[in-house]
Amino acid sequence: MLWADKFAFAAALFLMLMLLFAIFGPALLDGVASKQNLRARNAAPFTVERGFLYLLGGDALGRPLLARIIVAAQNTLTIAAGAVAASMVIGSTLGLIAGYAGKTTGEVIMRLADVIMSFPSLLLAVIVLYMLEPSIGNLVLVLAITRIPIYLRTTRAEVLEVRERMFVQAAQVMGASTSRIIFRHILPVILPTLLTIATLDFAFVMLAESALSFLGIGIQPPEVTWGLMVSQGRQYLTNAWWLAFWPGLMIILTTMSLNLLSGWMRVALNPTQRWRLELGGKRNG
Amino acid sequence: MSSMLGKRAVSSFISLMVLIVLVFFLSRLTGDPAALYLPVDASEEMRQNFREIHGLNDPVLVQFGHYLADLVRFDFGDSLRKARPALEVVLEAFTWTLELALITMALVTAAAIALGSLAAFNIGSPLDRIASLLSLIGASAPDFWIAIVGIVLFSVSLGWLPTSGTGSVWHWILPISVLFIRPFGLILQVVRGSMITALGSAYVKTARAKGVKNRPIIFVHTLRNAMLPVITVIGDQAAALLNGAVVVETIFGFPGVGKLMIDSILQRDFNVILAAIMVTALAIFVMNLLIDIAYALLDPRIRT
Amino acid sequence: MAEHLLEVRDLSVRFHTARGVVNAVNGISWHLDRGETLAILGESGSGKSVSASAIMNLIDCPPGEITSGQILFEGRDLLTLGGEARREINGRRIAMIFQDPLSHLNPVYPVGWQIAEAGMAHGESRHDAYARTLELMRRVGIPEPDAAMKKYPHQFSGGQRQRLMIAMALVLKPDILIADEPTTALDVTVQAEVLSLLEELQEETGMGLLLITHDLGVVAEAADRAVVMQGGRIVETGTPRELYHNAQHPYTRKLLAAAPGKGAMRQADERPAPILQVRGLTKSYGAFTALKCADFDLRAGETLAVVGESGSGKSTVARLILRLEEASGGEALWKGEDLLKKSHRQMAPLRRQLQMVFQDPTQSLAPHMSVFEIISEAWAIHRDILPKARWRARVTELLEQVGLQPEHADRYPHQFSGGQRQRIAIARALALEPELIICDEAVSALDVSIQAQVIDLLGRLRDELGIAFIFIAHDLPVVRDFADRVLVMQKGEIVEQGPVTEIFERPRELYTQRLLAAGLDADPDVQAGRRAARLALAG
Amino acid sequence: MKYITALAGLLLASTAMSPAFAQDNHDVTVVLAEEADVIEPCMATRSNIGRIVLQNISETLTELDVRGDKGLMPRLAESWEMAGDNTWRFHLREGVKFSDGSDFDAEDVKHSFERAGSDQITCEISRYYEGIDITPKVVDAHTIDFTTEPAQPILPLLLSLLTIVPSETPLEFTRNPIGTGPYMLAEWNPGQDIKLARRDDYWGEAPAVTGATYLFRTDAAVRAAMVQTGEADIAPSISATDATDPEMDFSYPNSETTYLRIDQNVAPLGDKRVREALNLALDREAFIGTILAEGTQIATAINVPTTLGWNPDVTAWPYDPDKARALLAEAKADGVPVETTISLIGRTGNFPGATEVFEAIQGMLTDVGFNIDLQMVEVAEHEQYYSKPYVEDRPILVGAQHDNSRGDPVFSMYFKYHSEGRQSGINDPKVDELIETATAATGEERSALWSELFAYLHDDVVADVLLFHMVGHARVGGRVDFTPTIATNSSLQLSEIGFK
Repeated sequence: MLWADKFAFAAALFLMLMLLFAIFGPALLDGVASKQNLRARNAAPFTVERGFLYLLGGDALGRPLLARIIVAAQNTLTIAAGAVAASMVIGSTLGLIAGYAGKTTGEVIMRLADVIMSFPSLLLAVIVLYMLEPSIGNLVLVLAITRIPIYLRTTRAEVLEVRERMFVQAAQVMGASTSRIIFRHILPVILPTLLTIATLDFAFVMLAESALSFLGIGIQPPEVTWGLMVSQGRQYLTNAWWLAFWPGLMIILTTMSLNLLSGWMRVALNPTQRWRLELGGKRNG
Repeated sequence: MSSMLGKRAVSSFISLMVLIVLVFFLSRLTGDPAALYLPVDASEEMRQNFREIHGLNDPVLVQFGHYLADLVRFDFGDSLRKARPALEVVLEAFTWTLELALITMALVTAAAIALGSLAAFNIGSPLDRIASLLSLIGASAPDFWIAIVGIVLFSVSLGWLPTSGTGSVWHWILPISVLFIRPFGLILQVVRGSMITALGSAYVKTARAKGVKNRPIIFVHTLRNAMLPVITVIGDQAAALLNGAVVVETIFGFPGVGKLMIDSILQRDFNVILAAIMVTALAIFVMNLLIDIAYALLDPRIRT
Repeated sequence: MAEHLLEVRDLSVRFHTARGVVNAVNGISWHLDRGETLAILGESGSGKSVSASAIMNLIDCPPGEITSGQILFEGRDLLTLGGEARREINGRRIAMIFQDPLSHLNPVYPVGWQIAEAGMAHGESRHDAYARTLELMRRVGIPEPDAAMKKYPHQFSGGQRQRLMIAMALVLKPDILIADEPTTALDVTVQAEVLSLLEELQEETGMGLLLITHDLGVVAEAADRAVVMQGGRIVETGTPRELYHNAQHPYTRKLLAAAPGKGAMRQADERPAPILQVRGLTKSYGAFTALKCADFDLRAGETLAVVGESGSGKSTVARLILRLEEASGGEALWKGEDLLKKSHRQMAPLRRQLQMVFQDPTQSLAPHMSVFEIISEAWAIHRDILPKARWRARVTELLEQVGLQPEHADRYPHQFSGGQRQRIAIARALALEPELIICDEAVSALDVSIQAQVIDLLGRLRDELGIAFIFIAHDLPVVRDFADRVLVMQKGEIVEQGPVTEIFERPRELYTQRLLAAGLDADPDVQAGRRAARLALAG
Repeated sequence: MKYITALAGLLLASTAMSPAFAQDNHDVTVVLAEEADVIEPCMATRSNIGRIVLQNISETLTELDVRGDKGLMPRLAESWEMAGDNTWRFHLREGVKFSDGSDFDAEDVKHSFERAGSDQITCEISRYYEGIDITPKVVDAHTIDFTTEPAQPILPLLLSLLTIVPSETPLEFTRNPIGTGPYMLAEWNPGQDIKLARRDDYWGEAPAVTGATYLFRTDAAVRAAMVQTGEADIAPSISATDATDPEMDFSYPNSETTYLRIDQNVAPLGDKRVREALNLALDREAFIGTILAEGTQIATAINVPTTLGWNPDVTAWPYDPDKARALLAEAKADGVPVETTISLIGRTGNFPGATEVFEAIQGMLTDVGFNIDLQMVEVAEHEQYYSKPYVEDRPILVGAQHDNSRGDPVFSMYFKYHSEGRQSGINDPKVDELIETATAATGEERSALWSELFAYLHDDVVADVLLFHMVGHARVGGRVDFTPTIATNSSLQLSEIGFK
């Protein structure tokens, strides 16, 4: 079915590769990626004289960029996926409650969302990272909290609309319990929207993490993420562009892949649209 | 309308109060400003004296009481670092942010609507594809990266634009361009999608049956209908800009509220943080109000 | 051969869809003369609107493609003209009005402007266009036209909106007016008024009127000639009378046979004590009262029809009994227990006895669930009905009972036609083995032939399973064939109730009489009588 | 390319955006990293304020010569001498006027001193007078005595930090600093720029620069670019990576010394062998010219070589990883828990390349067998580790940078090494005693005592892991003539700038 959409297929392949990097990268390459070699400092890309790991060049401490990018995939994807998943689960749960429960509960939850939205995310980052350790888990926490309102508002708005639909009333007439209506009837309908937002948010979170590193309050070495690499490589932009370019390119490619895949997913998740892919597959395959 | 406004004001006020309480207490958990403000070799006596002068020795609840009492008299306290009224500092910075946000959003809106409408009308054309691709790439590149590349390219290598600062019209081009990219990509996509839906509407058929020409069909009949979801996104993006564009302000030396906020946070200048939050919250409240008014102006169904 | 005002010759249009090429119309030909009303009759999917779209240049190419044929307007082939020339003809020479005027009017502009725009788009001055608009709004019977010009579409009723559409079409006094299902979804009384208006206007201007409809009654009421379409082809042409009395093609005969309101009415026999007693049922929204003190009984196995125009409160009755909304007052005793006083928890077990079939099966079936999941959900909710092992077999049984195939169980709702979907919805209701099914306009959205099949199905279930029905409808002929007793509602009140024979043959209330007179009959002769009665009542 | 640049220059000049483009214009533009939050003379020891205020707006009684070796030079004081055991007498310059027109006299000096030490405002420079009881006494309009308890041999040096304000200056931060310097505050647009204008009634020689505009840019690359494009004339601090143009870029010792502070109270850092191993594990040479700029010196003391008593006989620790491993093994055999995870705390943005330096240090220490957990933290959190009371739940190395351009170790030693010092990680009676005697000593004796202390700390105590004397980089535009010095880190005298 995926084959039907060539772009989505390429995107899926790319993301699979990233996933493999994330899972096996650190185990295989951790030593190489953190091995400093000041002679290979800012080594230029596209030469293989130092081995193919230096294909993309070396960083400011002479560590091979390719290896670092592969190793960094784990942290980067963990942070982004963790933050997106946490904010989506919490946000949409609150949104479901706000949309389906009484007016007062809904109102309180919405005001909560307002508060989170106007709480400066940088302050939140400083507070959390000051009071807790500046670890990946806590960074996920910070990023997740700031993204909750998006899911909360979207979910609530969708629930308010979907709950008025006929098939929800049909379920009510059959005597379905509230939880059944929410999880069996409402959630599946709004899930594609949430997943679409989640894929877009994935990019946002990667960039936010990078911006936090830029401001000096994000992930800190020796941990490494693509965002951190971009932010560290920034000062070498004029004389060693590759330090910031490759990890930046990875962020862009991952984002684009997710975007393409989310477009495909929106169709694939919808029974009334799915035939497009099934048919396309037959015709092309 | 006025009762809705009142309700809105009340609920926003409640949110704001909760926010202030949270920020007030949480920020005080992040360390002693005296340690940051004074040089590392300052004596304990000096620190004690500093805390005494700024009321930091009182129990936090008492500090909060003082703060509220002052707030009622519209006194937002003084900035620790700048030894000036916090509100004055914030309003100064906010003026910059406001200008930057307004100009950027005006340009983004105009460009995204024009290009998005054309892309929607010529769906699948090269224009459509290029616009989508560029907006996607632009939206996923780190902004500080774009900013520095922009300076290196346009200021240092080509010498066309000043690197940074606020002096003339030329100074605004780079920061606005960098800020432009992300909301532009997003709004372009929304305009495109919304216009595609609207162009498929029944009333477009009616207009064609009436013999209305293409241009009024796109820009009179369809666009106004397609604007409703677009306005929501414009509002969200504008709100983000009103909160300050930290990265761009930092790099281009723009004295906006985002830079002020990050500096105050890192320096634990609590009064400035709180004043900045209140000012931006008020601005966002006003902006949401404007958006509601825009809704009502655009769609008569909302008016009644 | 005399030249016709408009002639379609051998028109074929096909659409390239992802499912392959669909031939929408295939070599159709018809013509329309000045002052004449031609009806194109067909069910959904018959291609009846395609030729009109081709005339108005509303077919998007791609995906549409006109593969053959000519459309001759005053001797010129429209299909060979350029875009600008066709735009010039649209609105000025040939105008069109549509079904569902709410979505066909631009929601964000005042109606006066939208009407005047038709003139201004063709070079009329603003002043003239507005003057003409005012005159037309008065002519089509919009109250206070001066003020109404500044209002927006949503501020008008459905009938008024269709009148506005008509006014918009007439701004430039076109030679031809195409009306695509102009009265569908309007109340019967309003439908009759709109058709009369079109007829009057035609007499005034001498324009040719092309009436596209699925309703035999509309043909009988308004058409001079009719073409019957099926599957993209014209199967028969003739005057309404010829078609009614002397249909040649089996499809035409099938359509006529499916037209409701022909069979024998059911005789209400006395039955045991009522299972549902509704007393003083009231619902108000603030100052507005949607339902005022409704009293009625329902006996086991009985079919009670609730009829009335939109806004009469007929659906409210159903929603209150099923607790989809909370009543403001009164009681509804189900076997002696007041449903309105049950908590939601207490209500849950009772729900299996009371089921509902909604108007629009597209919306009442969850799009993300397969048919099996939809039907078996009943047993997932009420665990004691059926062990899980038997679900599959029972679903098959139910599908067969409603006339579907067992293999349909694993498909999704969008893969079915409207009629099939409504059968699925009925199977879902049956899964709980209810004693009462409330049908809220359950057949209104269906084509006539499908409507007849579904009514047949319901009738069979009633007889076989002894289920009682509350049958809410605005369509009187359907009610006539199916109900035991009828409740007539108007503005939230029950104005008359009684056995179906009494209501249809000896209506006591003026409102009931009006409703009956406004209904359209497929028989042109019967319809002529109705029209006389209608005029008498109006006068 | 040239054509385009010229065109752009024309364009920009026509919009009058930068005074640097106008010829015959002897105004300069200086771009600093951090905005001056206040322009308060008594805060002039803070570098972002000092670069604007010190000797430009406000002057001091004495001034340390950093270009030659003249030592302490007169400024507002023409001469000074000991007038008794504990009293210094200063003869003030006559005919000096403040920028508000009032005359400079001994009362102003007295007020300036008292104001700096007042508990009603938090003046940073007062910290240099802590722990000494100093009483100023006006003798006549142009003579003032400072009586100290205990005796303070370097009082004239200390007074090189005291900015003089008129006696009318209130006890709160002023927004309109009045001074005796050659410039006065002309315009202050918070967040954007600060402008100084040359005074006509300055007592000394009129400097070449007629006015100065200070701009603020956080990003080092932007600062460098601004000088390159002519938007600014001087960027006193740019990143080493950007200092690539020998025509414009100068490196200067910035008097900063980086080191790892060791809290010896927590095992295994109490063991001397472990501390030696830490020092031997680092290949300090490898940093220079790679992560850190050429010109960076390996430190053997916390003070730079130009400081009084700096000991040339102390040799830097060699890079000997094998010996480090051996020492660790030895310590381990004696039951020292050398495998405990040691936290290495670095501060983000502490100096250019800080993150890389700490990463490299972590790599080298790990290499010899230490178990190092690197944490890069922001300034507020760093402070929690840096100053007492210490976090003592685990062994911690705090990476820090210390600045002393004053020429005397007294400004460092007590804080860094006395057992009572706020940032001291050691508790050694001999160190305490040496510090106390040296502080009170004068002349050769003072110098010898400091020398002894430097050697003792480095070789015997192994108090810390000393790293580098850092260099700063400044970019100076082609229009102006200016050579940065060690003082450029804390001040920037406009009168030292000439035009080509």
